[in-house]
Amino acid sequence: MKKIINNPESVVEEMLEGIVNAHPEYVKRLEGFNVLVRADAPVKGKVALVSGGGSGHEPSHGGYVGKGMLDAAVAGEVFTSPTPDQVFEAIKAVDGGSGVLLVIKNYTGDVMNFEMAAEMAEMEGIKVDSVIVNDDVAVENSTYTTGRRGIAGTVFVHKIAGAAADKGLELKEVKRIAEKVINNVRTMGMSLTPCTVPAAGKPSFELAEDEMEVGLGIHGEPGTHRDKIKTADEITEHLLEKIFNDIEVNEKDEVAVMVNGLGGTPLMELYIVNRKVKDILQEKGIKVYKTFVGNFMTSLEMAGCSVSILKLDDELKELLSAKADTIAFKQFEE
Amino acid sequence: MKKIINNPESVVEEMLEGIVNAHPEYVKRLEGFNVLVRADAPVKGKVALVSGGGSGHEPSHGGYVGKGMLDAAVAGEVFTSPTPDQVFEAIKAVDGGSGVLLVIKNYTGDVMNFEMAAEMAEMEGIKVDSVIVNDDVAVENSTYTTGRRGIAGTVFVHKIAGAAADKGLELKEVKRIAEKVINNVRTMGMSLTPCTVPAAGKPSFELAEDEMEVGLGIHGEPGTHRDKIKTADEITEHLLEKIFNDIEVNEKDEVAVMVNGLGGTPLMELYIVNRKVKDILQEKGIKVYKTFVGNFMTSLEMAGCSVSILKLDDELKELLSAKADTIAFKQFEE
Amino acid sequence: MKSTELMIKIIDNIATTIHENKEYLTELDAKIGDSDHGINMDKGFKMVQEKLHAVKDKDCGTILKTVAMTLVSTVGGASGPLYGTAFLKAASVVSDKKEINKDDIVKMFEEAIMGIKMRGKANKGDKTMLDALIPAYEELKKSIENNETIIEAFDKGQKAAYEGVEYTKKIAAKKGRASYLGERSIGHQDPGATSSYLMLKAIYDTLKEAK
Amino acid sequence: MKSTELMIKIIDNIATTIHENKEYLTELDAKIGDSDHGINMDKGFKMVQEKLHAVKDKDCGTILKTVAMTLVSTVGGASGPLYGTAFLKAASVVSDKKEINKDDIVKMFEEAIMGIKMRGKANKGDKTMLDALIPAYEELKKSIENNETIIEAFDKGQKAAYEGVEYTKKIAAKKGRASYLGERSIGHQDPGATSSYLMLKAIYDTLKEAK
Ligand SMILES: Nc1ncnc2c1ncn2[C@@H]1O[C@H](COP(=O)(O)OP(=O)(O)O)[C@@H](O)[C@H]1O
Ligand SMILES: Nc1ncnc2c1ncn2[C@@H]1O[C@H](COP(=O)(O)OP(=O)(O)O)[C@@H](O)[C@H]1O
Ligand SMILES: [Mg+2]
Ligand SMILES: [Mg+2]
Ligand SMILES: [Mg+2]
Ligand SMILES: [Mg+2]
Repeated sequence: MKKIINNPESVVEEMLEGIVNAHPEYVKRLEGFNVLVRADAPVKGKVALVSGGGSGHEPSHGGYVGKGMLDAAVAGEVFTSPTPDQVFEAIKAVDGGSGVLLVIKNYTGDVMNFEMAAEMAEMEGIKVDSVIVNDDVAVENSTYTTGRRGIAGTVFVHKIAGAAADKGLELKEVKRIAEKVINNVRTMGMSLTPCTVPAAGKPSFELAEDEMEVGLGIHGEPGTHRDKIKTADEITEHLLEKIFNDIEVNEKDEVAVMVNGLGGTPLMELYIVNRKVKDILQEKGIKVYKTFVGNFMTSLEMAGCSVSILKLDDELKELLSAKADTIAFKQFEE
Repeated sequence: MKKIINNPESVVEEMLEGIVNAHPEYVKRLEGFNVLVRADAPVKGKVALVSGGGSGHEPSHGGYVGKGMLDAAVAGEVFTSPTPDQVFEAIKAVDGGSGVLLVIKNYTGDVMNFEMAAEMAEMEGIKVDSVIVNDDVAVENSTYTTGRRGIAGTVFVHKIAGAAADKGLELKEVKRIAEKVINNVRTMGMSLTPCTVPAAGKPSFELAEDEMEVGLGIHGEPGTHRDKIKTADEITEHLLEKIFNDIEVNEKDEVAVMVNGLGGTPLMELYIVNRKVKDILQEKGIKVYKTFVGNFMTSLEMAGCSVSILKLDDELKELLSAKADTIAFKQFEE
Repeated sequence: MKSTELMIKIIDNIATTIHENKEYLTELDAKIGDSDHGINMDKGFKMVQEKLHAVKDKDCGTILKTVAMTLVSTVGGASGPLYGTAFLKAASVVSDKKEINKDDIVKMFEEAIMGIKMRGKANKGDKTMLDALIPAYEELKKSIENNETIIEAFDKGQKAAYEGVEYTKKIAAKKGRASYLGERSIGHQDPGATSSYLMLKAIYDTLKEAK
Repeated sequence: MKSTELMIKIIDNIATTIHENKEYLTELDAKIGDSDHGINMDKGFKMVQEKLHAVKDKDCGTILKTVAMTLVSTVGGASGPLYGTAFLKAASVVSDKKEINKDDIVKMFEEAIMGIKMRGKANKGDKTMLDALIPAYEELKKSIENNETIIEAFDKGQKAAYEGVEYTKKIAAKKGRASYLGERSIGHQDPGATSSYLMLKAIYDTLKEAK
């Protein structure tokens, strides 16, 4: 295991210290908890957004705490969902009187821990609601299973629901908009290398020099299948095909695109993927409203990428274009 | 070689297409050249900044084209400096009548190719001047050698000289400020893994599972020495020690810090490094004015990091805090 | 032995059993999950063990609630809230009681399972801890209704749990992380069912020994 | 043979030589640089070769200027501007000339070296192409001053260049990418000096053959 760390047990603690040291103008830490909240929390009268999950997905989620996105991010151990007491503290710290929306990625652990926290908060009289992001088309959706996972599409939920809250909308409205994003976003990913959880010390799976893993989540778990490495264009075609099998996007529809790196892939390759995404969308007559290329939802040092497509309407377009000022996602108003 | 690419020969071309597709509101491409210029270039009356170099350092330099930073970025082949005709086109395209400043990283090839371009531009009556960034303390400085290399500190030059140009300062002033940054910035780096130039197809050097390479540049060239992997704290101590051996920073001085990832290192590790940077500076009584953590000047998928320290005065502080709106570096005014 | 004393002993033994099986549970999770079940559970029960001393003179409800809250706030993942909820629901049956009877035990077990179902929205056959716990509960209940001893009841219960663990090898996961593997999860035994079996076995062993 | 015709032949042969030594030059650069010298040079001279036909009826100055500009705009790195400048300076000596003499040759060589020095700010002993070119120039000049033939002059020149390449193995680099290695560059031969030697050797071979 080659990592620039001190001690596998303390990576989350030291990372959080490093984040707060670097960006005191954006975030502060809740003492004794692995929770980052906006430096100016709680924002009176605004619906607060709380998200989080296991660590190892940086800049998710701490990097999205700030104006126009999250009010708090709760950091679990690497790839392990945080416990309800941590989430509960986050909720209490950011509630500005207008209620709190939890943005949860669809993993059994995350869902249950966040829901328990919501119950605890409700017992204290805080208005809490939640949405569950499930954008990963690698996994089939069904009410009889755990359903699709939440991956990079979550960042669109943070951005757009964050803008809605920033606009002063009430909890019910912010939730409606978050759910609209969730219904309209789909993601599919692949990787060239596994990643190593510091505490485990060895890679989560093995891949031969000419192999790639397709349809995997963001926790180092194996994907839906293994394949010989293809060209960037072929990979992109496959990812988009899976997405369009799952969601109908028609000619003249407008979309936002996110080409997300998993942590170990150079930007150069992500842009090569984006080139093909644009080509394919153009062929289908789909209009690209906005494109995001970079490391938004990572799996430690995993090499690989995911492509997300978000179908837009006027409401989502306006909120997606709104100002955001966080550590890792900054956008000027248009 | 595990890469998401189509063809090693065409990575730069396809990357540039992907960048322009993704961010048409920021950059446009000079047809027939590997040059990205501001979407609104030339900006009349403003001193224009042109930088560039080999590709493979993304988001450098195309990612820094935009308001408050660069007017053009010239992209050579991977790790190969661009030719003078490319740089010349960039100069012509962005000159807004107030002259052009070239920001060159100190490599023999870059310096010579950019200087030839400057000569060509001067022959056409364009006012051109240049600065050479040499922040890498791994290499000893001397007028009898090539001197120190230019690495991550270059981004500070882009930011601060870019802000000076944006403020409407004249070429001489913008150059003076760029040189002040260069005189006050030092960087030292290390890596855990080599990187692979697509056209070469194999790693630039070999490192054992327990080894790291210290004092290396950003072109996959071997460093000044090899060592057993140390803890993040020990590594950080060593990097800062080399920096402070080269530049005097005293108690009460204010600095900007950049913890830069080389492309394959997760943000988590960069923040763990930053935690120690902050500790060491605090012990020395040095005040941190601003901290930047992320992938700013990379070496393809190399795992590793560099730390840069920039000594500040009031002028530099003001310019560093000024608004910037580029693809990869956005900052709201304070 | 007083009920509370026995309960403390049982929980202490559960913690020791989980610790001894930390690697084993983690390896099972590596096959179809994310290799942390043993690590998570051990972290939680280690903390439980540390807190036992402070509640040893309290009632059964308080003891179980302490276990529940400790698991909830240290285990994380899926198993933390599930086992936490189970202990919390069991606690609610015996709040303020220092002595408990057979009926309490059946009711506690029943409430625990209902808590897990409510929290995780899973059912028998989904390849989860419920595949060990539900058959165990049914056998234990039947045994007690037949007026057998508590020890006999838990012996039947733990044996049924073992069968349940074996059964999880034959089915595909529908809930939890293993469900992403779909059919590829067949052939592997469920880590959560295994930890449930180990806990029931520890209860049985403690009761037998304490007799 | 006319000077221009001979010049075209020489440049064509230089291009072929560089192409044959593409791997060799790149491997030398891998040791102390960034493994691209052969790739860069071959790319440039391939393009030169393509453009030769279009200028074959032009004067020597135009031919050399075309070579220069092609190298400058295709080679990149350090060697592109250096060799480009060298050919450009040589071209300035013979602009408009269709026939050139011995003195022109000495002057062209001298100007080329001055161009490289001006552009790269290096000198003899810095472990660069100059360590092949300067001794070659000195020997060639002496030979011509002694009224030896052009062929003899280039023979002595290429031999001196070869010695220069050997000498680069003994010294540490002070300029270019290899200088970052400091003392660690000792023991390796300089790729740029090697390509310079190969070019001089190609000139000599062509002259000898054309005689
Ligand atoms: N919805 C559910 N209902 C009941 N048990 C579940 C559910 N989801 C997962 N489990 C149990 O949890 C176990 C995994 O626990 P653990 O590895 O600690 O959590 P995680 O999957 O979050 O890493 C599974 O083996 C399974 O028995
Ligand atoms: N300042 C200089 N003056 C003269 N020759 C130089 C100088 N710097 C480098 N060289 C020559 O250039 C050669 C390297 O060329 P090349 O590999 O094509 O460029 P780069 O170093 O940019 O990759 C060196 O071997 C050396 O002979
Ligand atoms: Mg887990
Ligand atoms: Mg080079
Ligand atoms: Mg697990
Ligand atoms: Mg080279």
